[in-house]
Amino acid sequence: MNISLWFDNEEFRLGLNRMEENKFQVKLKDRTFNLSVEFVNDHEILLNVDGRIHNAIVCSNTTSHTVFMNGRSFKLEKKSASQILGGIGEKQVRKDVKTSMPGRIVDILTREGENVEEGQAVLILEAMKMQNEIKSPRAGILTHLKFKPGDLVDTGVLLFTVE
Amino acid sequence: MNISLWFDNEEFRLGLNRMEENKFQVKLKDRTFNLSVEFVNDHEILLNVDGRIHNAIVCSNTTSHTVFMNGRSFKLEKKSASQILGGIGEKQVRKDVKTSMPGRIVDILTREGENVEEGQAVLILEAMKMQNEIKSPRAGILTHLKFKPGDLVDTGVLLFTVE
Amino acid sequence: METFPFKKVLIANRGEIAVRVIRACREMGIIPVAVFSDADKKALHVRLAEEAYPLGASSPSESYLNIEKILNIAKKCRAEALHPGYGFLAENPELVKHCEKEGIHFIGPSSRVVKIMGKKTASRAAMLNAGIPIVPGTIEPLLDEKELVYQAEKIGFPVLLKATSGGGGKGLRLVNRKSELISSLKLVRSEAMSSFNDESVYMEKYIEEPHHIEIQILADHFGRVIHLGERECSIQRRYQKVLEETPSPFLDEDTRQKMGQIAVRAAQSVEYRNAGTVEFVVDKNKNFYFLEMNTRLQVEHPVTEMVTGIDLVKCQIEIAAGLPLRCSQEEVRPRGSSLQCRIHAEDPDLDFMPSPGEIIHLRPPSGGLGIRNDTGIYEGFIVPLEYDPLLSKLISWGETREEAILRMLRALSEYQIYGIKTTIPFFKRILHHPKFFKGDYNTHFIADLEKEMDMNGKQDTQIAILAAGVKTYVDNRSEMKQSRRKLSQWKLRGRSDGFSNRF
Amino acid sequence: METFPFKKVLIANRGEIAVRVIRACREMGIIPVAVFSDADKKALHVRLAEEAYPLGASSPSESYLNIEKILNIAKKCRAEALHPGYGFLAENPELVKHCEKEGIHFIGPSSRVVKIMGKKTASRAAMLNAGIPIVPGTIEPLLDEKELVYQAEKIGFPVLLKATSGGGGKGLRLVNRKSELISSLKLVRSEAMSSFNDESVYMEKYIEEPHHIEIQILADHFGRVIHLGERECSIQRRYQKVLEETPSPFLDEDTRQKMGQIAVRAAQSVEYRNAGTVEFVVDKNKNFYFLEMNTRLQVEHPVTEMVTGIDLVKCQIEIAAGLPLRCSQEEVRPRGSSLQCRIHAEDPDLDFMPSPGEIIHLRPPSGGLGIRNDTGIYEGFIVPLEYDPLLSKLISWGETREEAILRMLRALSEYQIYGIKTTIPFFKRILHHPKFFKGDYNTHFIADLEKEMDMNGKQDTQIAILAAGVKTYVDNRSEMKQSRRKLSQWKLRGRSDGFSNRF
Repeated sequence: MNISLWFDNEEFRLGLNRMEENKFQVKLKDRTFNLSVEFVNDHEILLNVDGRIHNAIVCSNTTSHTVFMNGRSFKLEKKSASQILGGIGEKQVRKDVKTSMPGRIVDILTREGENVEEGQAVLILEAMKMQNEIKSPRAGILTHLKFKPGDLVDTGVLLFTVE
Repeated sequence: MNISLWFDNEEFRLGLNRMEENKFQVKLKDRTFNLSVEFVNDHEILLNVDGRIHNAIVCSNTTSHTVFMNGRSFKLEKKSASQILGGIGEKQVRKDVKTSMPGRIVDILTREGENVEEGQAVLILEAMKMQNEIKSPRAGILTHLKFKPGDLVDTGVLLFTVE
Repeated sequence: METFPFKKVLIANRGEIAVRVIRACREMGIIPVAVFSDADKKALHVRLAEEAYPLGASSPSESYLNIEKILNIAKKCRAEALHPGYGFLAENPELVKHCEKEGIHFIGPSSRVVKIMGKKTASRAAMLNAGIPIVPGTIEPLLDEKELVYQAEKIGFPVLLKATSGGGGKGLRLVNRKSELISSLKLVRSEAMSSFNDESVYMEKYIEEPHHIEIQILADHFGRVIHLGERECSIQRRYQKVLEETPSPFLDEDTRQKMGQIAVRAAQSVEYRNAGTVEFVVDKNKNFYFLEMNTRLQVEHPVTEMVTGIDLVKCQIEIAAGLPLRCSQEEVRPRGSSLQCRIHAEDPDLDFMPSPGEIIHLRPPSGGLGIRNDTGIYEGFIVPLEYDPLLSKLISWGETREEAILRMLRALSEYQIYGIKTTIPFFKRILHHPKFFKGDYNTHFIADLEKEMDMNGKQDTQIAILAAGVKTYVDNRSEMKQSRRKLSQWKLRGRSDGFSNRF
Repeated sequence: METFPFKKVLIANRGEIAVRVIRACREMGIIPVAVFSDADKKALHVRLAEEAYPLGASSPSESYLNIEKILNIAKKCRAEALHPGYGFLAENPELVKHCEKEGIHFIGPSSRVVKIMGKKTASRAAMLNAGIPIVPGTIEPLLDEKELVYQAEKIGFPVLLKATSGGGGKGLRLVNRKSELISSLKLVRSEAMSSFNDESVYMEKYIEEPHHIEIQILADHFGRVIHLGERECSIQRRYQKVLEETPSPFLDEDTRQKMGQIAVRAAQSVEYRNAGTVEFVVDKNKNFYFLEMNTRLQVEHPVTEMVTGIDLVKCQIEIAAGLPLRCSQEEVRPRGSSLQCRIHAEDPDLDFMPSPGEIIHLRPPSGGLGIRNDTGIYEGFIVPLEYDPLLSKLISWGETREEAILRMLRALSEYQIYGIKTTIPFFKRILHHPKFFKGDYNTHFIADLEKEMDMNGKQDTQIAILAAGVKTYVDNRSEMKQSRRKLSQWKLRGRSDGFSNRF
């Protein structure tokens, strides 16, 4: 079985062969790995790669796997970003800034339509008792800033755009 | 809603009223309890009984609930033993001894057809590296002993009967 | 098992510290009573308490900061004493006053002392009077922008702007030049208002290459005060403590003793009682200056417990009950070395953005000698957005500092908190850093570290891809099985339908 | 971080002790290598190791007792040293000989010493020669039933029959009268054969109201031997240790010192090296007699670690690598009190029948000062039938014995291991018992306790019924919802069928 996974916009092609119930041979780039695999439960996997032990939690949905390992998480897309965008692969000419957490807008430091520098603070978002400055990811014109101080925002909400 | 549960062959009748999403009033014997109930997951329940906190795990199947609490387990039958036996409720005149764990028969100390005393060792079962003497639960005649030393036995298997 | 003066103690807090106090109560035969907000209905501190009562809505002001609600519960359940933990109302003189009025023992000092030490300006003035060295700066809060500029130029840049009621690294700004003064003041005032409901701000000289070192003290009702050694708290990120250790690899024995004696004198000068902490800033020449006194338990108290063997929460409760101190200064004999990592729900790869949410998988480290994990979470718990991001405190002890560090690294390597982002990988970076290992650091350590490339975790990518690959394989196979099952069900139904058609 | 003489250590064991050794290796920068049987493919010691290799079938003889398989793996993965844990091959002189031949460092004493101490009769003879007091009894194994009867009558009843190669409470029988002698001998021989592959048995005088107290020693390659105080192991059930503590509430300082010195002399007399334990039986007048020497780590080693701060596993590895002892006798300064509960997969309400199976829910206690949990399990793990029933060792430390007991009770009250039966409720009974609390007990304590009614847990029945009642209510409601959903699906299908009929 051949599959492709994308990590950080890079494609990784895997060739998987099941040798025994719990043994796989996997080709990844130029290397071949011999894996023993034990599923502790649906999502908890104990991998033995040529004798070396790795504990991984793999949470999957239709578009991606999130692998938790050694205190970190790795998001592996089942399709590339360009496939997700419908194969257009257009260059992004504007930059949306979205919330990565729910929170409360404490202050707006820059107005819509103004020029901003890269790294310039645009607004202050409070969550878990900390105030975080949300900065512009690039130089440009600030647009789509529709909030006012005191507004509550959810995860993944568009805060503003820099065009 | 009225239900009955059996514990140690005693019937407990409960009258349950749901007052709010997470609040119940439960009548049990002469007492009325006001419960706040939080389900941590399907089987993990946090009960607040008049301010007192109890953590319970309730694993259910079609015939019983097993409640784990404070290091112990309580098996509550949904039907009484006599109901389970088809309502006959006959007095047990013989006593079956079954395994409560898988193991290996090490030695047979008494032969079929012999008289045994209450507490007399009938056979030795080894499990988890310990040898356990399996004793007769009552005085009588030993029957249905079909094993020989070296046999492996599973959980719930009839070891012998004392009639 | 003698009965203790208190039968019941209400814990006016949440999270790991509420759990910590509940455990101490249980070990003393005291009934621990928890309170909880809506977001905390299933929180660990509720589950481990013996009694628990709701506070209502999740926002702090309607729950853990609501003095009236908390005192009503205390009266209703007949708690003889109240433990405030840290944060929330722990240094609120109003709560203490109300307790004093209602005859509930507040596990802490008198309202008078809480009030003096709660205002940084008042405490600086008090210490100045008692002959304790303080950091150069304003004694009174800044009046206006004019005074701001005047004082800054008088003291000399860089200066620190500090909220008078501040603490825990909130309401604090370093200002390097005049042009940043006014915007910084606004920011500090706003944060101070929202965190402490008090927008007054004062100014301190900024000490270069500073160490942040504090002394733990214990003081009883009989005027006896002892100190339990220091905690090195210089590993800070944006003025928030990240990792603490004892003993400090920077201090010498002479300075340590002097600081201990000064801390005792500071406590005596205000007739302090309770566990308490005197914080100092220490410059590169080991000159030390009083910064503030915390009139409560510190987040980092466990490292002192690990080396002294003394349970500080139990001591607090005993002191509040009017018992004399357990031991004398001579009987305090620290052994070995201890570290604490504050594991936060924050994403170290994304500028430490808060990361609330459900913990889908939790395997805390345990076992072996010298590992302790003070936690407020469990698998399945949803870390609320409303409160601070501290998930757990991982503490290690070793015969030597090296052993404590290596033990901590071992424990971190076992620690699995998945579903949300945590600072565990960041601690591995700190502990692996040669400068940290040598004990050669000051409060700039983290800022310098963040400039370095983080190469950790890169080597795991390949294994993660292999794991996801195998998962895809297995998922596909079980999907195939399912479709096959569906197919056969469909066939079966088709057949039974066929039957029914015949009749 | 200097590099250690060993880069890789193979751990020839499983369960909590394999996990314990893995952790020590990681803290020393050594690569821990696990081995595992089929039943242990997903065991915790495999998951925490850095490398792991299969041994094959689950039966001990084909896996953890198989010297050839284990040594082949050690050679293949290039482990420089082998840690045997306790049990299995830990006291097998054949393994040690093979290691010596292959140039693999055995983390333990020489094969000569293992052999002497492995046979109880040989060790008694050696100690007799060295002038160490031993329990009256036979020096040689019993030849036949005739000698059995002769010796028993000579020594006087009651007597103990003991397997020459015995240990861990296996192969041991108390005989009170002549009529029981022959059947007891058969039973001991059978157990000895199956557990140790050696059916020889000897006899000892049974000491009345005995205490079982042991001394921990450390001995290096340079002839230096120190002792680390005692462990009181009198809380036994059928000759198996159940709960251990240090210091012993029974010993006085004078006897403690004498026993320590005798233990050191015993070790020196055989040129011992490694951590080791000299076990004594102590009568009610505090006369003590050598029982046996264990040439390995003990299950109960953690209580000594808790009071001394010394990591015994690291010491073992250092000694095996040829390093001198970390500290001198004077530097060993025990502090406070420590207890250990051996949590077994056994049903205390059903005569301690083994209870293997799946752990469906696990919440170990953690946090607070002085709690340690050395465990070999996790949620979802299936406890195998093939190996011993030890799930975890819960260890507490306190400034005083009372504090250690109350802490243990607190931790036990938090500990949830569900799905299988465990001995947790039994430990609550022990610790709550006034005689235990006073420290007034000997090896008969458990047998006496089992005669008393167990009233614990009765008061929980009512709450359990309430919980099950609520669960029934909620289950019914969700079933109703499901049937409603099914009904509506049926309706929908009916309608779509209707549609298709039209076409």
